Amino acid sequence: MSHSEHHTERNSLAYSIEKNVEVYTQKCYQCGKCSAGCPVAEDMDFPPSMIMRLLQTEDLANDDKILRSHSIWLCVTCEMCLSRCPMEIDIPSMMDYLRQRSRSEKKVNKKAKNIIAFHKAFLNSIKYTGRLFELGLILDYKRQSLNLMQDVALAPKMISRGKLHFIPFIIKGKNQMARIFKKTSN
Amino acid sequence: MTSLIIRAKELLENKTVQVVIGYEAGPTGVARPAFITDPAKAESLIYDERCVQNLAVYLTKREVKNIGKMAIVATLPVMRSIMMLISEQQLFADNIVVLGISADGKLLDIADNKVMQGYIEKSDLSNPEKYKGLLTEFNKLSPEEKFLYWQKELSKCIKCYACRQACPMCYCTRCTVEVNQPQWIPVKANTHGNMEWHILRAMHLAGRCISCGECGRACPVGIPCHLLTMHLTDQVYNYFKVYAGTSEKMSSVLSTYEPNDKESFII
Amino acid sequence: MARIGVFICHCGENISATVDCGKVAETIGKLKHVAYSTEYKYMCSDPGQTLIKDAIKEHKLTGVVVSACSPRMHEPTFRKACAEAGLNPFLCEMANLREHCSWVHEKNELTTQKAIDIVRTQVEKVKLNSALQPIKVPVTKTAMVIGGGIAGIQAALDIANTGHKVVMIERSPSIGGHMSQLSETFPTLDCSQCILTPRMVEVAQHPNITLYTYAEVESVEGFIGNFKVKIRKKAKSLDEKICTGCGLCTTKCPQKKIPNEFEQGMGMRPAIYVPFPQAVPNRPVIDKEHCTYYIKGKCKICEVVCPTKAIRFDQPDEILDLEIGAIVVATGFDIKHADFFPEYGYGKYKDIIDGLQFERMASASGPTSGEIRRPSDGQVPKNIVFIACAGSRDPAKGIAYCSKICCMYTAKHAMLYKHKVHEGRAHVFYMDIRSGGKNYDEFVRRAIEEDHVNYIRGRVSTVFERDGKLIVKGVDTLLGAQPVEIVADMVVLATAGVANAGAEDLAQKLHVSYDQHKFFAEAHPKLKPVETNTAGIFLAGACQNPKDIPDAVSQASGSAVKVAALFSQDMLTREPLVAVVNRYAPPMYSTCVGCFLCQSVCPYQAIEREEFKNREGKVVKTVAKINEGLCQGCGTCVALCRSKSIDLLGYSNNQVHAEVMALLNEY
Amino acid sequence: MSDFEPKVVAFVCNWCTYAGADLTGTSRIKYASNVKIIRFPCTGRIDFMLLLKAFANGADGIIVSGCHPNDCHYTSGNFHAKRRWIMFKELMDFMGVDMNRVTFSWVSAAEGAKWADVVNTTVTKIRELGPYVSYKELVNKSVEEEVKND
Amino acid sequence: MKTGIYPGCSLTGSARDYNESVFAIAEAFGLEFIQIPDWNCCGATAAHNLNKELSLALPARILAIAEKNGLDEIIVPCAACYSRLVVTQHELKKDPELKNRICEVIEMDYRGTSVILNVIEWIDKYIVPKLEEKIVKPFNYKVACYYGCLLVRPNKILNYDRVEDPQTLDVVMSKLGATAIDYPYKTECCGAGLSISRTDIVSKLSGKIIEDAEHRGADAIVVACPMCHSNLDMRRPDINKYWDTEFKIPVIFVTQAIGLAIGLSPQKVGLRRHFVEVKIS
Repeated sequence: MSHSEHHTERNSLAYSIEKNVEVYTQKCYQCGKCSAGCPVAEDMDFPPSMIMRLLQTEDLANDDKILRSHSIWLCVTCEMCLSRCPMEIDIPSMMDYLRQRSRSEKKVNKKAKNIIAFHKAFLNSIKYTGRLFELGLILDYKRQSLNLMQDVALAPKMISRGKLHFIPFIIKGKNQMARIFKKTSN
Repeated sequence: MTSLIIRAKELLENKTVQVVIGYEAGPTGVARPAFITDPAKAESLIYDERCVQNLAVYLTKREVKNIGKMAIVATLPVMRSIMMLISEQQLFADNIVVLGISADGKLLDIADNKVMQGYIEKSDLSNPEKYKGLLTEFNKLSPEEKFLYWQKELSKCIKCYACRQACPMCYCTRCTVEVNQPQWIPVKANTHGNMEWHILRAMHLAGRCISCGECGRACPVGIPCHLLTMHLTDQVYNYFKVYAGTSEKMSSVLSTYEPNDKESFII
Repeated sequence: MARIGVFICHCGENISATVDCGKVAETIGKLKHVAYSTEYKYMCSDPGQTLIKDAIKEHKLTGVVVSACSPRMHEPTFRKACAEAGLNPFLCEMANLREHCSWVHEKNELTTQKAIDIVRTQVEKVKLNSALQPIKVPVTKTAMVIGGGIAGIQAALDIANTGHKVVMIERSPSIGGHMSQLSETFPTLDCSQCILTPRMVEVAQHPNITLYTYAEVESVEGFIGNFKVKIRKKAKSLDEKICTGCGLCTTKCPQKKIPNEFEQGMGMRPAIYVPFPQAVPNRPVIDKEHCTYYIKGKCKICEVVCPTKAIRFDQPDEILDLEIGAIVVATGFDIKHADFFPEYGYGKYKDIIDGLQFERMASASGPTSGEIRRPSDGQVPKNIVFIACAGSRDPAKGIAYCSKICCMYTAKHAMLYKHKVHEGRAHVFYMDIRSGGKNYDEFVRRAIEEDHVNYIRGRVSTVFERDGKLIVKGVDTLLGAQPVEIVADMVVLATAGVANAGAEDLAQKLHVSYDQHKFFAEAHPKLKPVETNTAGIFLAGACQNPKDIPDAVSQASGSAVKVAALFSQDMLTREPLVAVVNRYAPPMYSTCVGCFLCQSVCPYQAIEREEFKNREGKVVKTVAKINEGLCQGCGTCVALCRSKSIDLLGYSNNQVHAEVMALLNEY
Repeated sequence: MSDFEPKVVAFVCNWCTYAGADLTGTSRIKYASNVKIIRFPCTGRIDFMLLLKAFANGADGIIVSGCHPNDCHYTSGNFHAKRRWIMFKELMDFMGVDMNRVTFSWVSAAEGAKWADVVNTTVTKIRELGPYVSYKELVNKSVEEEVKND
Repeated sequence: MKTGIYPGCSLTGSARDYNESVFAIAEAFGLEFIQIPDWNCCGATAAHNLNKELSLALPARILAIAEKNGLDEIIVPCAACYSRLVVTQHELKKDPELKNRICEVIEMDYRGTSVILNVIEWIDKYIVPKLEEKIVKPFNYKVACYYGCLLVRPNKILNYDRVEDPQTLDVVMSKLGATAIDYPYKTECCGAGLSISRTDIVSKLSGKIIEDAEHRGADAIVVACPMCHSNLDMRRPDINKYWDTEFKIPVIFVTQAIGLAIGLSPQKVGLRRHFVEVKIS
């Protein structure tokens, strides 16, 4: 509660992170343990500890860098950073928030388009049927990402092993599902 | 509120508690406190906009405590009162079941005090909206106007101490007003003595008041004495960034300190 | 009926030059209950004091106001005079007419009027004074030092050298503490044993020091100057008077596979053992937990081989009752071990060791005779990683503080390694280098510049074993968190310094406060770093917080001076100006309602709980109670108490109220 | 108002301000004689009710003074006092009691000159403000009320 | 005690092998459970990446249905679903107001009374006590137990096993006769949700996990999560291409290992559906 009062930049990303997910970026003392344990750090433009540092500056230009970064979309929410952080900073929850902000501010990194396409396709799939329809997911993802050739070798093998259905299963509560999606859409 | 009745009944039936403190409709339809000990009578419990009294005041009353373990219908001020009473060792955490009521009047599932603490911490703990404007307006008055205002208001005080009786935090068995060595507060009502009493009361509630406004509601002559404690609640937050009644371990503002407490008037 | 005597002092001309003393005496003399009022040139002189004494007797005075200089100057003088005349000294008050009136104002009516007001106020106060008995306590001039590490040794020697008796209690079989385990010390790299051993011997031989090793504090009661301490002398199963310390028993003991505590588990010892060759006293003890005889009832080989027949299997623990005047707590610290770190393998990798294990390894008398060798296979590590801040500054692990000594000893370790393994590579993962201290930073720079220790800024995320090597995964935060992976032969963790096991227990026995990490708390962080909040108990060394040898020794000498100052007095007198919580007959017991908010304002933990029970033994009321031995009389609780159930003797509510009334109203 | 002599009461702690005022004396620094001191062991001992009693009994001004933060003889009494004064001052301001008449200060045992300064500043200010008429009227009115009610 | 099962989407599709083995051993041990009626997808990574409220509402609906059907405990074989369900239960318990809001969204009452079990907890509770007498073919292999992320993290909420170097799966495997090797990659991430969108990263991360297990001489990697399985098994061709090698180590579910040990056929526990041939049976 009282932490917020000290922010000089009320419109900084750090401030809204604190308000929305109760993650206090100033707690980070840059030991780098999160980056050292992060499985995707080497593919990131800013490893987690660098994201923390950028946030600490409360500089709007740096905030912008974060929201436009590839890093926030590469984070796989494996929670390793949180489990080893000496300051118990909930980086995974913060990443969830940053992704949502990045989308709402339309700052999504171009390289992340496939990742988002996949997430969207995933949610689309369950929105109408209630359960994941894997074939539908793959097709929808290909449509959204335009990666038409991806995994063409995989499907026949899956089919031969009985791992891919052709018809989606639709749950009885599908209208209810639609309402859940609608009510949570903001 | 059926969910409340079901829960109250359940608690009484399985003997988790011996009494449920809640509200019921009196003969004229006005809500009054109810002390339900018989599960069959749980039906009479109500909760709606008529139910405004801070029931926590009964938690320290010997007659109620003696019945056994208590459950209490608890709006936010009641929950905060409970936290204060536990922190001041007037109530044992395991002697109370909280039937929490949310701001929009729904039964909350308060499994334990930790959950209650989480709920309180997430709630708006500042003074109730309806008093905020009044306080702001009042603060705009000149010192002279304020002094005259309170003189006029306090001249009405008849020293009935209803404000004290209604307050869940005023649980002392002997109040300062009953001390006569020295006579801190004159026995008889007079404007200056009344003012001394209300200053004393407000100071004793500084950092302990949970903004229920019960004192003002209880006053038979309509003195807005709750503004005094509520103003201090604002100031406690302003200076120390705390609100009373947020955890069962909190110590009150005037019995703790931070070395870097800020003020601007000490030379 | 009160009969007050008022004595106006001229203080030569110091007062009378600006205050009309005659008028003051006359005006005051007319006040109700003032039985005698007079003036005199020097009240503090012998004749002046005699004047007071005579008046007390002659006018049967029940209270005295000496109107003179500041009470901070002569209050003891006049109270003593009153006592000599048979009046309770606490029925004497002083009105400050000199510092607060005559010296600071011009000569005029107002100044005299102010003097009258000041005196009148004290008259009204003293009417409400009550006869109090000063708390007088004798001083037992024997100190107890708990803990025989370097801090305890220093404190004990310093106190003993002032001519006072010292009892030293050490839990383990030998004194010496952690310092005796160290190889070399920073920043000079001199041998730890070489500088410590002479001090240990001095303790053993000092005529004023009684040493009890293998002993622990059982209980402590009493207060400053008068502690009553029970010591448990654990049975060593040995008659120390006839044992010559020949060591034959230790070589013949068939049980030889007990992890050696002194070697931090890197060596073995028998069940009857001397912890290390330089131990003081150099006598063995039998470790009953591991001794075959105590476990199975058979063996007794040591008894058979002992040339002086000193073994005593049936020796019981002994409880000693000691009278102690002052206590120095020097129980030291401990460190976290490798098993504290999940991410570094919970201690399952043999080649991940802690700092103390490295010290033993580097020590010429250690298990490897000073060679750095991997515990797993005895190979000399070619690539070694030191991890600083292992556990320290890690709130997630419950240790938020900096352990202070690790930066320095890590630099030392890396240096010692490089001195011993010239071709080896030493890496240090650190977050900050904290090297404040004389020649400290220069020392760290030497490690980096001359010994080419590779310092990497970042914390290690994980260490695991692969192909007999340790894979250390970290980042270099100075290179934008670039991943760093080192294939190491050995990893040394600079683990957090923590309070000793049993510190909390001891603190509770001693009734001294301790912090959340179980380190003992000093009375004032700046001005009383050696004192505890309990009068007569002092701190030395790392039991207060992790500290290095020079700091521990300095503090030990400081605590010794405090003890010596206390022992320079024969009797301690304490003013009985303490708080009290009122008491009434049942069923009221007290007007205290038991909110205990007063507990958190009391700086001395002097407020206790008192429970009142009914005939069935059920607690019917719990109220506050002041421990007058601990209360220092600040009165903060008194002003806080809402029900006015606490009052302060000497500054009671009634008295201060009367003072305000008297100061503003002419009677 | 030239013949107005303000009545000022000072509530001070024994270890810092009382000793500081002693030093003022030893240094022979002159100050207004309107201030009279009441000694307490610690600012933590000072009951806010005493300030009200002082006004009620005719004080025109009040000084409350103790050890600087971190210098308290009892470690923390002044910190507690500080919180208490913050609250008290806010309440008094809210009720229109004139807090310009109350000086809060930290005066150490070494600050003899500061004590003289605190006193002189306060007395000058009270002289300007004049007698605390409105409070005295309130008290007089209250006495009458009681007489009337009897 | 009424026990329910929440299979989750992948067990009906890409992880049918897992599903078959769970049901096969349940049958063999005479264990009954009720499938939660009309269950929906838990939302997985996608939901909490894009929409926090949705990510709580979807699991809440599942839990509410379970509660309505009087299920005292719910077995969740999929570690990812397990994590979402437990986290949701935790968040809603912590914040009664949020709970009321979510109840509105899902149009159902929810009290959070059902106990959620992951597959190892289920095995520990119901199978381990009767295991010894049932084993006919001890599983005499060196195995690398791979837990993945979601079975142990966030540890403060799941409160299951220890966060580094967990042991529960190792213990189950050793009871089957296997030797669990010291394996530092137990809880390293396989790449999970990036499987389709960033196959390269998954190949790299999963490859490390496989490489270390092979290097340490394990005969098989044992998993308890369909996501991990699909990355380590189905993605093997991509992994081998990325690493330019031929990793051959099979990846089996703990339930399959149990099935084999008690004498069920490879067919029955779904081994034929694997991409990487399992030669060990």
